[in-house]
Amino acid sequence: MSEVMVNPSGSVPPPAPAKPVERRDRVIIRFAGDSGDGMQLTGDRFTSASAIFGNDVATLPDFPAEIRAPAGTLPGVSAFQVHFADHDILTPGDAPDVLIAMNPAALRANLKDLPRGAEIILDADEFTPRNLQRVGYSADPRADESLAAYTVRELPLTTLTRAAVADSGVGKKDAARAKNMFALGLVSWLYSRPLDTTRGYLEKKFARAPQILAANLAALNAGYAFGETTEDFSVRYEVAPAADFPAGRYRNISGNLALAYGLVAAGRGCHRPVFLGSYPITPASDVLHLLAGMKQFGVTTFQAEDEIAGIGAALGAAYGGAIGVTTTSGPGMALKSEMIGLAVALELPLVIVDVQRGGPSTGLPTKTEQSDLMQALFGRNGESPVIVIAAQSPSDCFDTAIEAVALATRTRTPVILLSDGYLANGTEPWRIPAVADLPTWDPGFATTEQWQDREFTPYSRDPVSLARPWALPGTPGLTHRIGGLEKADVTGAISYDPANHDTMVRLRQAKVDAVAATIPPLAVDDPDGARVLVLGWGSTYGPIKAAVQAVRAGGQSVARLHLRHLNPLPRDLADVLPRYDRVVLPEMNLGQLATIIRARYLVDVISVTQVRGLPFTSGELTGVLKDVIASVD
Amino acid sequence: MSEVMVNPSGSVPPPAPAKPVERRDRVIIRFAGDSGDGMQLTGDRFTSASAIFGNDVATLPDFPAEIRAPAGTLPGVSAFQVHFADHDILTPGDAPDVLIAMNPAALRANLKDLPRGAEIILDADEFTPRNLQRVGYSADPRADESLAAYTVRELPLTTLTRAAVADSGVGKKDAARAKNMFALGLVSWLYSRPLDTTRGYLEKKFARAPQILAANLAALNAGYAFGETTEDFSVRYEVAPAADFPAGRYRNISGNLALAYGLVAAGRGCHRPVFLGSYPITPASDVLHLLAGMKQFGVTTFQAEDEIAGIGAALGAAYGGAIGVTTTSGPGMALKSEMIGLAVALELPLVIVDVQRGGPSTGLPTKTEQSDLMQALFGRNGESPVIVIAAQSPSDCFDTAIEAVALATRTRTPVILLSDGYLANGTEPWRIPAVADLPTWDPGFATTEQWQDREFTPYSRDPVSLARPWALPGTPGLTHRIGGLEKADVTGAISYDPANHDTMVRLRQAKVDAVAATIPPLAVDDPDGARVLVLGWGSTYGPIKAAVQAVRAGGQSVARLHLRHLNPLPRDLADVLPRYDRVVLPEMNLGQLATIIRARYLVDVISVTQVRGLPFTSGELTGVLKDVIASVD
Amino acid sequence: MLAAKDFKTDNEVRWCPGCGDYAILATVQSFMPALGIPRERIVFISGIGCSSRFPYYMNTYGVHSIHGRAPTLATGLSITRPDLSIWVVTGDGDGLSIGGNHLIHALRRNLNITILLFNNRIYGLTKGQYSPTSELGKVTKSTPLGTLDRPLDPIALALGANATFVARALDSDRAGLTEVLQAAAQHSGAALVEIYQNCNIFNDGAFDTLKDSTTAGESIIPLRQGEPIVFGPQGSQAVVRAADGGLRVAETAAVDPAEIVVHDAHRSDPTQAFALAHLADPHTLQHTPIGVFRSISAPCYDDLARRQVNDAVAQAGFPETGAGDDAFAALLAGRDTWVVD
Amino acid sequence: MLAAKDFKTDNEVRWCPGCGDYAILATVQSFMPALGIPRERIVFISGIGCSSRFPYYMNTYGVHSIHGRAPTLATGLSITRPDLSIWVVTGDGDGLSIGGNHLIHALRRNLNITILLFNNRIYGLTKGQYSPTSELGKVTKSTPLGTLDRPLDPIALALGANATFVARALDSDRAGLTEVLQAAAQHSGAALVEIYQNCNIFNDGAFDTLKDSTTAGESIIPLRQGEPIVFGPQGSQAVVRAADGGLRVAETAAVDPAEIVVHDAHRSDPTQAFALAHLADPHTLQHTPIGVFRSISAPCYDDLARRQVNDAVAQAGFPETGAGDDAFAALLAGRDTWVVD
Ligand SMILES: Cc1ncc(C[n+]2csc(CCOP(=O)(O)OP(=O)(O)O)c2C)c(N)n1
Ligand SMILES: Cc1ncc(C[n+]2csc(CCOP(=O)(O)OP(=O)(O)O)c2C)c(N)n1
Ligand code: SF4
Ligand code: SF4
Ligand SMILES: [Mg+2]
Ligand SMILES: [Mg+2]
Repeated sequence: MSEVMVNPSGSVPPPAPAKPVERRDRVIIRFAGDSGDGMQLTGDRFTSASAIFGNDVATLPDFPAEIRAPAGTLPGVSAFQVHFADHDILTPGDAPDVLIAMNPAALRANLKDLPRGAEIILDADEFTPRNLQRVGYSADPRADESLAAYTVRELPLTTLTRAAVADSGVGKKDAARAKNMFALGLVSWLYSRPLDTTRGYLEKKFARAPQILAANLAALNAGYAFGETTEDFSVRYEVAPAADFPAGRYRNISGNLALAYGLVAAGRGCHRPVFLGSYPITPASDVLHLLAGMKQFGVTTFQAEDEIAGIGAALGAAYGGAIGVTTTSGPGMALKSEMIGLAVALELPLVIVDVQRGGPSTGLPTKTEQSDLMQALFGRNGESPVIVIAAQSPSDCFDTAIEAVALATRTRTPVILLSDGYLANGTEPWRIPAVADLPTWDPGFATTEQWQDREFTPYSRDPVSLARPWALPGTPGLTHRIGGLEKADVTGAISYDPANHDTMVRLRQAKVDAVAATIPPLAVDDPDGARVLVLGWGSTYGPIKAAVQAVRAGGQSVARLHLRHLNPLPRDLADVLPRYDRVVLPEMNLGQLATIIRARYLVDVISVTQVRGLPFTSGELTGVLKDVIASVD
Repeated sequence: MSEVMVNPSGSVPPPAPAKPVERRDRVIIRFAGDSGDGMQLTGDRFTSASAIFGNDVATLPDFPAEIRAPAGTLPGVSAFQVHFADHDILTPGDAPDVLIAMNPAALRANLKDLPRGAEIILDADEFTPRNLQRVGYSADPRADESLAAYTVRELPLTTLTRAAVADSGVGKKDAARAKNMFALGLVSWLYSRPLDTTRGYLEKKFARAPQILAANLAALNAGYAFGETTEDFSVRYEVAPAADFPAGRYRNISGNLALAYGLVAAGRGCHRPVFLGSYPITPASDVLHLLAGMKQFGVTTFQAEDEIAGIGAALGAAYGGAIGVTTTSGPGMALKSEMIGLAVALELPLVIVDVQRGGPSTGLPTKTEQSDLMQALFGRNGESPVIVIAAQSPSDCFDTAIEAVALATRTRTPVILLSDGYLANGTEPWRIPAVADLPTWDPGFATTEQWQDREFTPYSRDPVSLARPWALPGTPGLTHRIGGLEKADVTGAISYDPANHDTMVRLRQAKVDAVAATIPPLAVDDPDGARVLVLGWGSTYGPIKAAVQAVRAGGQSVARLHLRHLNPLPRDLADVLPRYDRVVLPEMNLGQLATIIRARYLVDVISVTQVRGLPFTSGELTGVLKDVIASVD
Repeated sequence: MLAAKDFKTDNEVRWCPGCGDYAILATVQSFMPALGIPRERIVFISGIGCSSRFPYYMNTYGVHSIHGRAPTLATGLSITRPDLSIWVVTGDGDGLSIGGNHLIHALRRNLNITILLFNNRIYGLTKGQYSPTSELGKVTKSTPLGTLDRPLDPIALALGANATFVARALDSDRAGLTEVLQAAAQHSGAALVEIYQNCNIFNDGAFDTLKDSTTAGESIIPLRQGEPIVFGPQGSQAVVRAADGGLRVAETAAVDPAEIVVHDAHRSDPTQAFALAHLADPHTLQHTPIGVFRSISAPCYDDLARRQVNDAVAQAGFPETGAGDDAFAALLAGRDTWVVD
Repeated sequence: MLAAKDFKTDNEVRWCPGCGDYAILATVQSFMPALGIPRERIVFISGIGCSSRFPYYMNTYGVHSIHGRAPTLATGLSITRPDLSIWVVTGDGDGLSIGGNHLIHALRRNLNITILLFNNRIYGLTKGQYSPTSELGKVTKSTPLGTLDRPLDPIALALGANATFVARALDSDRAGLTEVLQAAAQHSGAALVEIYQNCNIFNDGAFDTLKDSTTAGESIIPLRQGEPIVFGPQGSQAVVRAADGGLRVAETAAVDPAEIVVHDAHRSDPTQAFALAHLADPHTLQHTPIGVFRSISAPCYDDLARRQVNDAVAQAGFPETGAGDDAFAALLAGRDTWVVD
């Protein structure tokens, strides 16, 4: 361990680095520590700085299901991976180039993901015999061969931080808690990241706690200075801003935030208030929290007594003419089944957001999965078709939310929007749309005038969309009764007539199928006439696209198609699929969309599945694609 | 109208009929009247008499969703169709040969189902202008050409009954209420049915109301005598006992009753008490009612506060070592989704009975449908495989119930048993099994002894079935904790490990798939190497088999295969399907099993669907099969 | 001015002849004009059950939803549509068995809705199973040897959930029911009205004690705001405070008139209303209070929720004018942005 | 003889350091040996929430079920397994929000189970949303401008549902909690024990008033069977009956000792227990009664259910001996049979 000089002042680090700078086109860093170590914040700040610097970024937070698992234990490890690059990237990266391990637990939990040659920065202060033993290390891994394959930087982070913040006046505990900022400063130096956005962030956050602010700023600066000064680091790196972004103003955004924004935009789009009826559940709760803070945009949020009440209230609000939305995750989705069925029978617009997580049952609440597709399609009694669409990236949640509301209001049919834990919490840069460019439409309520010459028939239909009239209570002349019993075609009166039931079942299906006619033509990404098509949906977008790029970079051809519309499927899919010798379909489930595609098109889809609660790595997909390509050659 | 002599005495009708007797091989009678007219009872008694007489019988009750719709209205019509024959029949018949219409509503509601030449017996007393107008007859159908295609017998049934029961001492209202017995007596004469079982039945039922008994007996006898005497009927018919029944003691049985018996037999089979946790819902409620009356066989029934509590209690009981069962229908099934997911995660035996009805939502509560298959397979969050089996006929519910319990206890996995409204209420003769021949098995609980040398691992597995140990609370040494979070393989401890999750998801799937190895080889009914296979599941068994017989009777070949196991599918299905040029799959839904078969085997199944809330007629299926056969010729 | 007949629909009423639901329907229809609200601004929302068919027979807006969940739809509607008069119709099974949780939460939130709970102490629509209000030991289709569950009293439960308006009425008592409906409709917040309703098919005569003129007087304790609680022939019986603070019934003649409890539904402590509820014998219906048990004023969830939103909207201006688009643009941009040219 | 440590499991306890759940766990573990029941005959069943992780830490049988549904599993188990001691652990969200209906029905059925409801007035596991017991106006993640729902009081709700045993205790008060656990365990039938529990991450200090030695004396009203209800320093405060029959707090010195209400949890009328529950101010926790509010004896659903079955079995003899096979054969045959040879 080298002696170091710490610069505890809040001054800006020397602008011209004294050490040589090497260029990298992309870097993957994983911050890992105790749940209480602030790793999510650290990662988030590093990401922001990188994004503002102009890199493309993608992130993967990975935190325990416990609120605060006991310090220093394996289950208590919280990690945040950020991938930043000078070019368009699509995933948070397969394997970290650098691991920041704030304690032995963080090292142990993450080591298996590190490729040989990776760099490890660890807090040596935490490698006490007790801590090591707590996570099952019988011997200090630093002492044996365990870490031989890596470049290890052992730094007394806690000691260094304490020293750095000594003057700030905070107590011992708060001093130690600033060590994430020391680490952030150090890594910022190492990758030539600016510190100013983080400083601004801290100033705002701790505006009312000047001592803690001082400590955090001191730690941040000290970390930066430490990098510059210590002999541990002989070189620093630089990742140039990405050039391939379309012009515009950007921000970094998570899927849940984009979803919340999208719902607000949709309410604005059709001039209706948004009503969210929801019950907290990981990883969907943040949408509730975020929308609860957007009341100024006419959004009402209602935390219901359970999931059924949440969707019931949303349906009641939709009946009254609001944009009724409910948000949940898998188990909550199961509880909503019966009410979704009612919405199908009532033929009212309703948006159901399922932020999927690992299942079955309570499963893996904080992990990601795509395993609710079948539930979304079929999880109700009777023939109960709904529209199902899926977002493909964090920022895409914005557009998908708008589309979900538009489809629901136009067809007067429930729409299920599938997101997942990875999209919800992962982030990426987003080109902020101009508000004036956002879509607007008319919800087209039934009016007294339209019906003044004839009896109102709540189950008559638009000839093209097959949508029924949406007649709001309060509209004179249109009083009517609807319910979950089968209804007579056109009049909506209760009907037990056999032929009518058959007609109505097929009409509801036809109405959903008719949406296919409104889906834009598929844009297959196939620059050079490949023989293998890789098909995807939802959050596999990034890993698949990255794998396709890797395959192409290797000189091979592969086509790519990502589906947003899962029910109904796009009409031209029937034309696309037969063009290829092989269709590969990676999913984070046991092959749910593959089942649908096989059934529908009788194509012998190669279903590639993993259910690890984590996104595919682009590396594994690259391997799979290469194998399939080889098999057709 | 002829003058008639009514014989009000309780004496047996003349044994040797004075009128000529014609032979018929099969007859279909539909009794139709007001909900309050006792048509279900009348039909049931006629069926019993026919069955005891030795005919094969099949029945289709069809009653309104309302408890008592206002008398004389179309929605208030209750009907009961019985098909009886001198040979093996499979359905309640496509179209009635005879309609007994107790009022204009019954006539109007049922006329459309009558083939030309059918006989109509109607209560002329009820054809008042007011009653006619009430059901929308602007003119008396007896007066215009409406009934020209039929043989109509207009009888003053009410008057005749009143006269017949005049001496019994009952009031006017009770007198008129006996007219169903008059009609039964008349039809019994017409088809040469014995009256004694009905007499016995009435004597038991009205043991404590001697006047009502007298009235009913008088009406019954009078109806019989009336047939013999009146000139309206010049001929009577006879349907000989069926010869093609295997030897044994028989009874008539409905699906719900057979299901209840099957559950009792299963409890006996593995020497465990049966616990039913249920919430009333049509058409499943009778299983609850029936089992509530079988406490002497160690059965406990618990009417819960809702469907979730019903299945939750069943799961709790299963955890404690009872045979946990829950019964419901579509909407209740939707509510149980989340708890089924827990049972999947806990890996405990549980039997979930879904007596399907018309959907979506509340749908058509009293009608039949097969539209919950997808919900059974996929209606839960995450990858949540369960075993799914379906009963094919009323009496088959007995065997299916036993198999469901056996599979659940052996695999420690939830089993969904699909029945439907048609099976539940329909009846057929059942060869009563000898109790000694019923299967028995050992539930194989984990014991202290088995584990005395090692730590108990609740998620270790049987190498063949992959079932985990079923360790009951109360067993010393095996204390353990289970739950809905993902569990570590073998130990069952909570595990968030990615690779473990993937392993466990696949293990649960493999365990269910492993059941396929225990399914007996498929018995395809294909006597002469047909090119077309008709595949079925559930209650389409009867109509399909009848259609196949009709096709073969017409000299054409068609193969038939009926599936009981829907998840997993039998292994040899993969061999069977490719042998045929065409596979036809009729379903009372929009093609749910067809989707699965297509996905699994990439066979271009011809999906034949109807969603009318009624079984297929064998006639329509015969037509479909002939068309398909023609297309391959 | 509307009349009762204006609230009738073309739908044929499909309850069993003689069902108590008819009487309730007639009373509600004849009460409706007094509301002074146009038909199109009235909404009836129900669950599933015989009682829940009610909306089909009201010429207003109506939703026949799913079993037990009517209060949830009413919640969303009441929060977003203050211009409507929202009525929930439920049964003892719908509202207290499967839907018990939604009921208590709607009550504690004090939403602007009126809940009519038709209590026939049986499941009618599913043909005669017992319900949470069925008396102990009742023999029904699902309990051939008698029920084992101690019944719930909807009044006591509602008070336990801190409901602001709780009342009870009888299907056949048109005047009394109308009075209670009136009070419930005037109440700001959630009102629960339990209506004893005869199911003449599966539980006939369940409330005969309260209807038969020879027994009604001694069985019913009429609750009249501000009046001493006396009942029976010539007010021969009275409700007085027991030594232990509870309530008991005594001969009016035998007690000091000052001891007779004066009914006050407006007191904020629900204890007295709770005590009144417990005077009734669930088995014999002896001493069943009829009328308004509790009626207090408290803020309504929906009013407060709208106020939060409206205040926020007023500050930001969105979206009717379009003026909020700047604010929305600022929201979308958030804190950290960068520009790519 | 078992000791507290025998009830510890190998599972690492994963609550936040400082969480009140630790104290409850320690108390329960040390209380368990007093039950005198072997570990394998004890079952803990929970729903979902921080509190619901409890079973993992008890070396007994245990099920961590799904959100709000623990009472349903306990119901099936208690009916079929009278030999077990069944404990339900739930939270204010799990037990009163999503699971409110199962809770009231389990209580009214009076099943032989003990329900521990950890009330931290917040959703812990999902990171800080308000719960049905959160005080009005509370700012949480889902209510940035404050909650609008009037809170539920689990004690009042349970009494409204006719619960036979209702008590309240404090996480940090080992002796008091132990005493209440003891009473609950001895109670035949369903016992609800509300335990105020500090969530030091999302609702820290929620019960400090009741714990801080400077305020506890004046805030807590200890309930002791058969004793006059006095509290505060030297019993300076007392609970007396108000003129209107309700309860109020008075200076002990200023009232006639005979006026002071004597606590009797055994009275069959729940009114007094209900009145006690309403002494507490939900916002400030002033005058919070702690101890057993109600404890009455009533038949238990599960006992009655088993009796119905056992009586029927005893008459018919089935299935252990096989003697019942004749009866079963008769059942299968029914009334109308015929023979085909
Ligand atoms: C989810 C669900 N479960 C069960 C049913 C069946 N069901 C319909 S109404 C009803 C009970 C009705 O009782 P109640 O609410 O008292 O109404 P009543 O018919 O007595 O007026 C039941 C169990 C259903 N329709 N949906
Ligand atoms: C069906 C379902 N809905 C929602 C959730 C998410 N969830 C888990 S625990 C919880 C609330 C926990 O609150 P509480 O019962 O008070 O327990 P605490 O964590 O405070 O101990 C919620 C909403 C879930 N797991 N399942
Ligand atoms: S079953 Fe009972 S409650 Fe239902 S309509 Fe008939 S009488 Fe009324
Ligand atoms: S979040 Fe709160 S309740 Fe949950 S473990 Fe942490 S301190 Fe305890
Ligand atoms: Mg009822
Ligand atoms: Mg809580």
